[in-house]
Amino acid sequence: MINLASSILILAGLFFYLAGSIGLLRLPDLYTRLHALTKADNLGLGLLAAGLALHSQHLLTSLKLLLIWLAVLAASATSAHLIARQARRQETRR
Amino acid sequence: MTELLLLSATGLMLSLFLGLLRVLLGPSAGDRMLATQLIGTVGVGMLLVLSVLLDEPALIDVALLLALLAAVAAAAFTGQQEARHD
Amino acid sequence: MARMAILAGLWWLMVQGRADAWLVGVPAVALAALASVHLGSPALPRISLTGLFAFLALFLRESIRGGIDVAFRTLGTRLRIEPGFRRYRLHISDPSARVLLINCIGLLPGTLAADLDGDHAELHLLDSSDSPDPQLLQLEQAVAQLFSLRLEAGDD
Amino acid sequence: MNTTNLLVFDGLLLFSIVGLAWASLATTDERRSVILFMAFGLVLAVAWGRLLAPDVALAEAAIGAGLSGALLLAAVRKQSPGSSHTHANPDRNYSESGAKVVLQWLVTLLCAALAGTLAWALLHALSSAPHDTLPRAISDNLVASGVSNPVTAVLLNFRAYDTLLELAVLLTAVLGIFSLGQTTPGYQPAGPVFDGLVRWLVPVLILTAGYLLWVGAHAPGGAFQAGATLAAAGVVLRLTGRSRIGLPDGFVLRIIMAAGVGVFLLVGLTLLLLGRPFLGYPPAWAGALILLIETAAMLSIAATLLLAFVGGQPQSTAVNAAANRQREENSRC
Repeated sequence: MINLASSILILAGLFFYLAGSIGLLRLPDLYTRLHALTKADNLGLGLLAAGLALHSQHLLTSLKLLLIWLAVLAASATSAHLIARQARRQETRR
Repeated sequence: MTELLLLSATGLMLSLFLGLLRVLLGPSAGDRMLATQLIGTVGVGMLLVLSVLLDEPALIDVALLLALLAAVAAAAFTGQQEARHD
Repeated sequence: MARMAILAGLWWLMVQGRADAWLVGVPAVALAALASVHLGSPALPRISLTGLFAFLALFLRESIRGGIDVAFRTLGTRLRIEPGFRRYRLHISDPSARVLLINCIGLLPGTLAADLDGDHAELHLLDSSDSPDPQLLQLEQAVAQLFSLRLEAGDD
Repeated sequence: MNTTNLLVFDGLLLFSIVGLAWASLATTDERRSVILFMAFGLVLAVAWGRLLAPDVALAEAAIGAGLSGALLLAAVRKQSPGSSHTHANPDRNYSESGAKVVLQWLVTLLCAALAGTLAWALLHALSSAPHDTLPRAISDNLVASGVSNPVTAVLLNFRAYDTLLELAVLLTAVLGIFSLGQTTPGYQPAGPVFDGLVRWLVPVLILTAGYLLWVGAHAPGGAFQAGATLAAAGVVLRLTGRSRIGLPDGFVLRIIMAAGVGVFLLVGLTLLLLGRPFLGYPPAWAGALILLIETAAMLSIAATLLLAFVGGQPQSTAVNAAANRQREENSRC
């Protein structure tokens, strides 16, 4: 049962990772690509980490995986904003 | 489970590969940087999968460090830009 | 004190609960706390516990929705996007709450904060025909509840 | 775990590494090249993880993916804006003489010859000697080393000489950096969102450095990785325009710079006085001594890397105070 749940989570995570990468290639400009990066990829990592956390069955390891996800989440949300802001400022200055 | 992890490792690699194309294509520095962020996120996921697959718990620490230092790299990129343009 | 406890908790997680690690852990936690104070982080804001759970629930639900939304917009045979910019007046002025808000906006479906200019956020929308206001207001309410703040009335 | 199942994974990984390395070298735009190099570092860290070398993976993640990217970006920034245009057009010189073409071919041939020799040597070494004698020697003596991580045992016990000399090299490097004179003023004060990142990232980086230092005794980690992580915290601080980046002033800074070599030597000499071989730790004390040396080494390494990023001798206290006041005024506006 746990195995099934964790497999589903891992596969779902993989799906969002791939969707994010495809979005990065298909979307037309920097801002829209940032949407793909922040949303799809972070969800991908979240689901993947959740799946592996279920699989590991050590509470502390699971919590550490959660910690890593939170770190990536906070860091990438912030850097997405910073990259967008910088692009926006260069644009409006021109 | 092993097959599933193998599949996801390869799938993640494919995802990284697609991100790589965006790093190479650009066109702007911001595009390359955001694709590098993607490679960081994919790399973290990959290391987590590998840590289970290869039974090497230390790779979780590598993933943690990679996550933190990717943030430093992005900060260095935007910080440098701010100083240049303000 | 509270930040010491949080950092100590983080340390405990990192070392996976091994007791002999406190030899290095105590100075590391103390240094980290010192750095955090020196960085001028405000004394931890009054976080309400119910607010925290409400916020987490909203956050999880919205980030899943956001991921699904962007995935299906890009995976179709035709891209279903109509990008555009929009200004949004923030109803929260507390600085740390604002930072959290800006970061969370990027995880909401279809929105991304591109700049902050006084009380206005410059938003980038994946689909500018949708109005993001209701979901943003919902997010602001959750953040305000988390920090025990009240939303400021805006004339927008 | 049968490793051939990862063949597709490995192939793509290999291809990415070579592709990124090539792209980063082939581009003429410095900033693009640096970003490609950062991506290269990230992929390389994964590759070291795949090769089951987490020690190297940690070092690569800290130094290759984070620090050297920041360092190179700072270097690009320091170049005067016009300088990249002056040498951006080298084609004219190239077309002037056939000598350049001959030279290019010669260099290519030499590189190919070198690569061939290396490959031959590797094949030879792999096929001839029973190559597990060294690992066996290490694992046989691991109990006496005071630590249970073989990499740390080699670096700080069995081959402690090498590590001591490496630290001495770092000390020499930092002397070179000092000779560059005072640092230029740092970056502009950052916006609130960037500041929000720094407020949690710096304490977490400090904690992580402590963790890597501690974990090095029995699992991958150690002074080099910890020092790099600590330095990354300082780099982030400098990027926000703070002039105080955790580096102390003057005398204390010099002590920290020399601490790695100093403590190492002190331990070695004390042991010599006690009638033991130089750096031949008594097994009962080995663990504690190694932790002591590693702590000092971590601080020196962090200071060295950070000074490399700053690119010179930190400004004196008076200047710092003035800059701080300036910053506060700016943030009040």
